[in-house]
Amino acid sequence: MSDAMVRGWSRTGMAERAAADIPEGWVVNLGIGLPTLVANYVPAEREVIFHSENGVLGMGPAPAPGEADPWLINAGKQPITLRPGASIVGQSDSFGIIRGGHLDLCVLGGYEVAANGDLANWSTGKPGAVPAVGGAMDLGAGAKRVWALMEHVTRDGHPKLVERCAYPLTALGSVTRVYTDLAVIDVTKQGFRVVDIAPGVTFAELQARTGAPLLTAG
Amino acid sequence: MSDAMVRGWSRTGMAERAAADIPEGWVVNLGIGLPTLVANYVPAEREVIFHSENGVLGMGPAPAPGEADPWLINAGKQPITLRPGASIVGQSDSFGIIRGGHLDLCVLGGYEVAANGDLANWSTGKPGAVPAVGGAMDLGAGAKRVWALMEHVTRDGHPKLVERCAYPLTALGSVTRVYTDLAVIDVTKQGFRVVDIAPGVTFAELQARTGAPLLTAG
Amino acid sequence: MIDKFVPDIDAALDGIGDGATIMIGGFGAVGQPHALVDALAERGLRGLTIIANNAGADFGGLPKLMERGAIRKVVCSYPRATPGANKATFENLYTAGKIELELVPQGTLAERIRAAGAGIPAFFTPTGAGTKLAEGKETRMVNGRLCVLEHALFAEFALIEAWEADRWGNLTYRRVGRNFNQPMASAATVTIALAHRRRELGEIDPDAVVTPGLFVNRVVIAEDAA
Amino acid sequence: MIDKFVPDIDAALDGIGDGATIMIGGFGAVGQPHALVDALAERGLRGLTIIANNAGADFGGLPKLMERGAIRKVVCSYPRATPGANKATFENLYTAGKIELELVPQGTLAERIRAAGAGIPAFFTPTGAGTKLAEGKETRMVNGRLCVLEHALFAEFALIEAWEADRWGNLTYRRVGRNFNQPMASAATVTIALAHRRRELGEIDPDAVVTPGLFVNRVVIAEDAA
Repeated sequence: MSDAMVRGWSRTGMAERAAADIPEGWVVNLGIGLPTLVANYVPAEREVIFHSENGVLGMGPAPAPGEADPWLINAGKQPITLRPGASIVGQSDSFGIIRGGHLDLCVLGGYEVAANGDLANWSTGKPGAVPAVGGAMDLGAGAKRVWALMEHVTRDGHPKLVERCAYPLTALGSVTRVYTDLAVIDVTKQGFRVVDIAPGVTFAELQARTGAPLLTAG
Repeated sequence: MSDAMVRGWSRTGMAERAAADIPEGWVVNLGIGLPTLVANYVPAEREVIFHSENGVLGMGPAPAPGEADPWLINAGKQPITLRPGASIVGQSDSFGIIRGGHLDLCVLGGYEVAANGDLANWSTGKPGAVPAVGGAMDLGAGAKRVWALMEHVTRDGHPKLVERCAYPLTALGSVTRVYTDLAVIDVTKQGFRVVDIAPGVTFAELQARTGAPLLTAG
Repeated sequence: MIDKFVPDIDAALDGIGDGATIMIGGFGAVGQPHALVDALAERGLRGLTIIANNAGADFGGLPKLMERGAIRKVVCSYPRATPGANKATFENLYTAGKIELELVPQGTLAERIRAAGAGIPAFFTPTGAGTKLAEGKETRMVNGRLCVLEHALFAEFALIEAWEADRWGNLTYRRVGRNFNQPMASAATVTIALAHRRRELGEIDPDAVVTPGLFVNRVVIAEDAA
Repeated sequence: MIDKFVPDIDAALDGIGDGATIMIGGFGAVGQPHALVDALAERGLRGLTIIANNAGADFGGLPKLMERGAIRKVVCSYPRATPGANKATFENLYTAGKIELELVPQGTLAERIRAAGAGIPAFFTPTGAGTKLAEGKETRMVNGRLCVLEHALFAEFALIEAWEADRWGNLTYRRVGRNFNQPMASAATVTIALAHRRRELGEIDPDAVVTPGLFVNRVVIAEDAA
């Protein structure tokens, strides 16, 4: 069986799949990149409060062209709008919200997630590269739930769900769930447990692309 | 020489004497009781920013009868007014201001002040009494300058400026200056040093009523 | 639709049981949610731990809670009646050994509550170092000053008073009514606000919100509300 | 009369010398006092330590300060250019070993700055525990979680951007322009604010002041001011 046959969800499909699991009322931080797309799949009538670590609660969609407020950006430095009910806090209060466990959810990208929930997503550890961490370690350590949203394997086919992270860690025992192009997988005390598999993907195919044993829901 | 002959400053005279040493621009916290009177002797045109630990910066004089705002009290639970330029902060921020060294001055009452600056002003240590500390320890430890404003001796004639405090301590090495009915005394690395003596009081009379050696300004 | 408004004070206090740890906002009588505390006193509770700056004062509903034997322990900075008042209930109970007291310097109390909300489990402070209130606590020199290690202070419930509130639970406070209400809102599992003005969502300027709604679980509008 | 307004940017930057430690507010380009940083770059300084969240970015005056060799060390969380920009000046200097970097998680950076302002010399935090950024730092279990001891971060100068200011130095911020400006204002010996609106004393509602004037030493009004 070749990799080409295992397609799973597209990138937007992954974002949509994660968005479906976010209930009304949650306070949610979306990481830069793919996780940001999740907001597009939460309908406006489902009230989810999006947090941005630079001090916003209640982010709305991107502004119409030419209507950006220069005083409103998100953590990815993109222009944003505010929803009715939004509020602004300073930087120490914003990370107090994160570290204090007041975010119901943070959705982050990941290089690797280990079966014990360890997260590696801030550094490839390449010597000479400029390290940059931003709020990743605070979010990884602080949110009530951390979902990793990432491809199931690397570009050259190596598993990103592993027994132990090889990349430098972002946070210990942090990730509670992983959304990939192939499956939705919970991190439990017993290890990875499959919650959902993308249409057309078999359990065997999934296990073959995963660096640690997969439990099934039963 | 009998005690009756040594009169020194009255209570309002002590407050006035301390007020004379507060320059424009200082941020000042006045303790409950006698220290509160100090504000009465700072003329309105000399802009001193009075802080109250329940979260006020820029307290003005007491309101006219019948004009009290129920949402404006000071740390002594008395009604207050706000000056133009006043601001309100929450409790953690208010004590951040205190502990962070942002008060130029705190004027506190005292049971005892030691020659090394130790302050005792929160508890007589009597067994069975309900202990209460309020913000005294934070103020004693946090303000840039701590002035003790108190009678020079106890009612039964014992010195309140001593070598070592006998009462439970409020803060270590805290007091920088003492204003009493008899003198103004700095706390220096060498011990107590007399800055000013009340009219009609001699140095010998002062030393006789002080529990540690007094240095003179020269 | 998120809607944190509850219809009445009974609904606001739902789930507070014997043995609960409860923060109560306010400094002096200002910012104390009197209607919530009064109603709490009618519930016949036992074994409560109350965290409140002026827990020994003679005003508000706390003396009633104490008289009825609802309170096992008080965490506060100033358990004493206002000058001139009658000897407070707290003092009688304390002298009789019927109530436990954890006395905390006011700023340390505020910072411990703030730390609980901000995910800081412990911190060093110079306040109280070398005094009786630091006895038994870990100390060390930090930046050349003797400091005490203090721990975050959590509660199951916080009863607070706000000025404005919207259905997301965003709050503003009025003047010194902000005091302990702001940090306490962040430090409890269930934060219950008594507010004086009901606002439509979006009516409070985002820059003016002091306590974002995510800290607040229930809002009840005071009967005096405009 | 207290009057913290200074006539121009030169007067605002007075006294900043070689080797100074300087905080610069902002997150991304928002809330960064560009006019102050640009003018700082013209002063021919050497050996500066800069504390700024996005110190490696390609926008604002910081790249110019770096190119001119003014900066010895940077303390920040994200020393990287915005995606799509040219390789940033910081990266070139860092790779060549010509600039020192202290990388701090963003929330720990904010909290260390807040701690400096609030008189908390050190605190425990779970952020970073077990990672490379905690190497060499004291750790311990607190409430069952591995935590790292972090220390207050002070500066001699803070350059911040505000929205409104009065002559006492009371400040408000506009939307996310609040970010690092709020904690930095409290953590420096000399805090210098670039403000966009000049207000008479008493014009800003006491409840709306975000940074009380006691934290601010000098205010200069931006040229775009209304």
